[in-house]
Amino acid sequence: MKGAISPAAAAELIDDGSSLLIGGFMGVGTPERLIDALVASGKSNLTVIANDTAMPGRGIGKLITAGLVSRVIASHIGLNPETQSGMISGEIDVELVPQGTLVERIRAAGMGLGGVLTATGIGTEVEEGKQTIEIDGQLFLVETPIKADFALISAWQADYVGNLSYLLTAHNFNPIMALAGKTVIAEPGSIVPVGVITPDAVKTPGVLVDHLLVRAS
Amino acid sequence: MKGAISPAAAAELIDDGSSLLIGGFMGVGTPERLIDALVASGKSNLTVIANDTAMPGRGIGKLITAGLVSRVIASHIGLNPETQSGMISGEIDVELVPQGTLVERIRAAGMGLGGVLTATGIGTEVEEGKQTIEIDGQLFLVETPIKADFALISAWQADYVGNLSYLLTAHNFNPIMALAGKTVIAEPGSIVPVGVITPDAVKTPGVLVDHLLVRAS
Amino acid sequence: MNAKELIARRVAQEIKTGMLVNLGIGLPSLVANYVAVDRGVFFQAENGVIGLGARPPEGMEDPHLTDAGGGFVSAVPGAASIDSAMSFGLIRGGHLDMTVLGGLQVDESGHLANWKVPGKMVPGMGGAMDLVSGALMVVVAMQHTAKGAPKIVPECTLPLTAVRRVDLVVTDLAVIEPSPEGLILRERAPGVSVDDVCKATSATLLIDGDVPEMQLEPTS
Amino acid sequence: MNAKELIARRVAQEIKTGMLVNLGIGLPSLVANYVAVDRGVFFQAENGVIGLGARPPEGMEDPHLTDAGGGFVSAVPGAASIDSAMSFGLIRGGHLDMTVLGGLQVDESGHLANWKVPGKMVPGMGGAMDLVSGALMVVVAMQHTAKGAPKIVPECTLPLTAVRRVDLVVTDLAVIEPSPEGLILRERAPGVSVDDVCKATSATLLIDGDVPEMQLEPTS
Repeated sequence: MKGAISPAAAAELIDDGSSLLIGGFMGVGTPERLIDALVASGKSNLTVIANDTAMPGRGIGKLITAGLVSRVIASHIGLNPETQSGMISGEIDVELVPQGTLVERIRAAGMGLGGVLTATGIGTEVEEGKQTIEIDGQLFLVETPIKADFALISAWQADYVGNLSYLLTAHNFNPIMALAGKTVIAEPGSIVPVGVITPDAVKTPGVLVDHLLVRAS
Repeated sequence: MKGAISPAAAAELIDDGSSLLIGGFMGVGTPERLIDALVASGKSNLTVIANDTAMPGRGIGKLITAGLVSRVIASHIGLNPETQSGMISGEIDVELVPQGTLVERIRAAGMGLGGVLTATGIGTEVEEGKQTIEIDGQLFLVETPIKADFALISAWQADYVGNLSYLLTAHNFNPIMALAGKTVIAEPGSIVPVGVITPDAVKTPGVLVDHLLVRAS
Repeated sequence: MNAKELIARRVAQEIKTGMLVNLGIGLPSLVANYVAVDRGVFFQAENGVIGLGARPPEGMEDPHLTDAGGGFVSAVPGAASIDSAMSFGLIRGGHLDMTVLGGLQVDESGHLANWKVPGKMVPGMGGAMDLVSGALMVVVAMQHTAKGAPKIVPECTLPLTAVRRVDLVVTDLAVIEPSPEGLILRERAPGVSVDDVCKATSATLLIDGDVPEMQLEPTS
Repeated sequence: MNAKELIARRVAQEIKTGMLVNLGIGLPSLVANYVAVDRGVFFQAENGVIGLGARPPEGMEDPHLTDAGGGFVSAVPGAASIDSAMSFGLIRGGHLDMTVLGGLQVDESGHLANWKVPGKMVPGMGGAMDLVSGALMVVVAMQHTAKGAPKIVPECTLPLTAVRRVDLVVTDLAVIEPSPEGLILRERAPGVSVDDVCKATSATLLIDGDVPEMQLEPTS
């Protein structure tokens, strides 16, 4: 960690066509300033991996509205009609993944597992094209890791070495995604001296974080 | 949660032949009073699943010395010559599991996964008798869940509804094992009113905990 | 009492002291209104809290604490923050005592469809597939019909949410228990006859003797 | 300088600013003594802390903070507590820049054996298999021979820890780099000749030109 960077500088790191893990759940716990900077920079052909695409005007919804996203991997797009219409028109390639499976696939990538076995999705459309395996007479889907070029994380506090803490339901996918981006950029609500976040309160160790965003002015 | 129970009452819940997940790492973060009560009650034929068997006179080492354990699943028994001699003489059936695989197998049981895929152990003795699977050209072991009748957990603080927090390296296997025991018994250092452990500081939600041990007198 | 309140009150009766319960967004979320606070029930919001509470006092809403629909909520004393991995670990791992979800269709096998209408509406499954696969008890709370068309059908025509048989279906007309033998009509709504229920249902309902009327406890 | 100090000081040179490093118990743990605090290196104790520090002042030891060998340690400012799942997630997931482990044997394929001597000693693999499989750089720090017998051998006769080729072997006699072509002799210890190294090694060593002597930085 060599000092925090501006949202614009963070957006500069991200090339067209990159894959992005983006934290948040219906816009809660989403790095909004990073997303605004991406919209301003006009990146294109992005792959977004997230629980959902929020709604127009909020969080990931802004990336959808701006037409920067060509591929979405998410569990739910129901509150964003633009994602749905993009899916139906074929402009956005959408892969729907059960929420519990999505978070485990991201975790598997971040934690170096070859995949996980889950019964979720067995006997449904989710099973299509996937390997199954029998363990003690029960059938499971083999769900493979999902990693990305970048993880864009929202946190409550960061300290000078990049340790992160989260607040209430703004945890959601953030601590897991912080494991699985080749480059991890975190947007904290505040940046505090080392020691303010106690070792037991750290949810994402700073060794995982490549860049912090400067505090909002 | 209907009030905390004594170590002796907790030991009474555990039948001969039970399988026990026991938290701790070389005796650090191990529920010592629960173990003392088990030794006093003379339970037999126990299966212990733990990172290690500590050393004679400490933590799980006391169960080994007392001859209560017929089976051990652990990653390391190097500091307990009694476990090693029991293994060699055939009195104790020891299954050695790589530490990272052990914690993931316990987590898989607790989190309802059918197993996880790991490259750890490929090409070694650990591979013997296990299913392998190829994902994108790489070979992985299929590691199956390990659950138990009881999880015996050491925590730093508990509150009146059973929420638990842990301290520094005394976390180790405890938060994961709390997910995977049919009955979960926690031995906290102190029991505090609801609210003292803030929602963000809870590492094990109280809904997972069946019994708390009374505070040491 | 309107249909939604009736359903929510009847579902609330299934919730026992000390349970961990997940309520879906929409109609199911109303169930919490009819569960007394002193029953020690913890509600899970799958987006990240155990101990979901009512909407906070005006002006005290915080965007860091919402339900799975994004609405402002509070947390009860003893609440715990959880990330999405822990949240779904609890769901899949058999730690969630009950989930209450909405439905598009339920069929004679007790299968639920609630996440997709091909060509029309593809909201996604969100957490529904994990919830139906993993919760110890799955309750479907829904209107009995949609624009007059039966939602309880011989076999789901919409994509399934899971192949697990749900445990109970509560509608504005009836309480139905899926079983290995088929759909058992357990109760009828106040003022509704068995014949009324059957007419609004395209699936076969198993009827064993007298079907009692729902007994709704007075709200506290 | 004794053999252990020599090895530890040479290994310390491999550690770059900002790295996350795991040190095994025993000899490898000595490496931390030769890494300047201001280099921003974080040491991981696999039992649960990132930011392992030196032994605390007398009387301030706490059983809630130990290293993987159970010895009392402190934590540096900016340390983070991690549970075993996170600890090994970091190890397997490619987040650990370097691990330094002891060894019983290393062979010409660069394979390490360090967890079992069949019939004699079965300590178990602990975290070693995950560390060797997952760390970005694996350094073996060990005495060149055991009671005069070579530990660097044509092919391991002891059970392997992993089939991953380790990156560097540092002994009291030499620095050896396993490569697809075999074991390359990179450096020799001060006052030790190439011939001395070869005599103490039963594996074939690849020698390309002049083999320099280890250059040990002065300790700070």
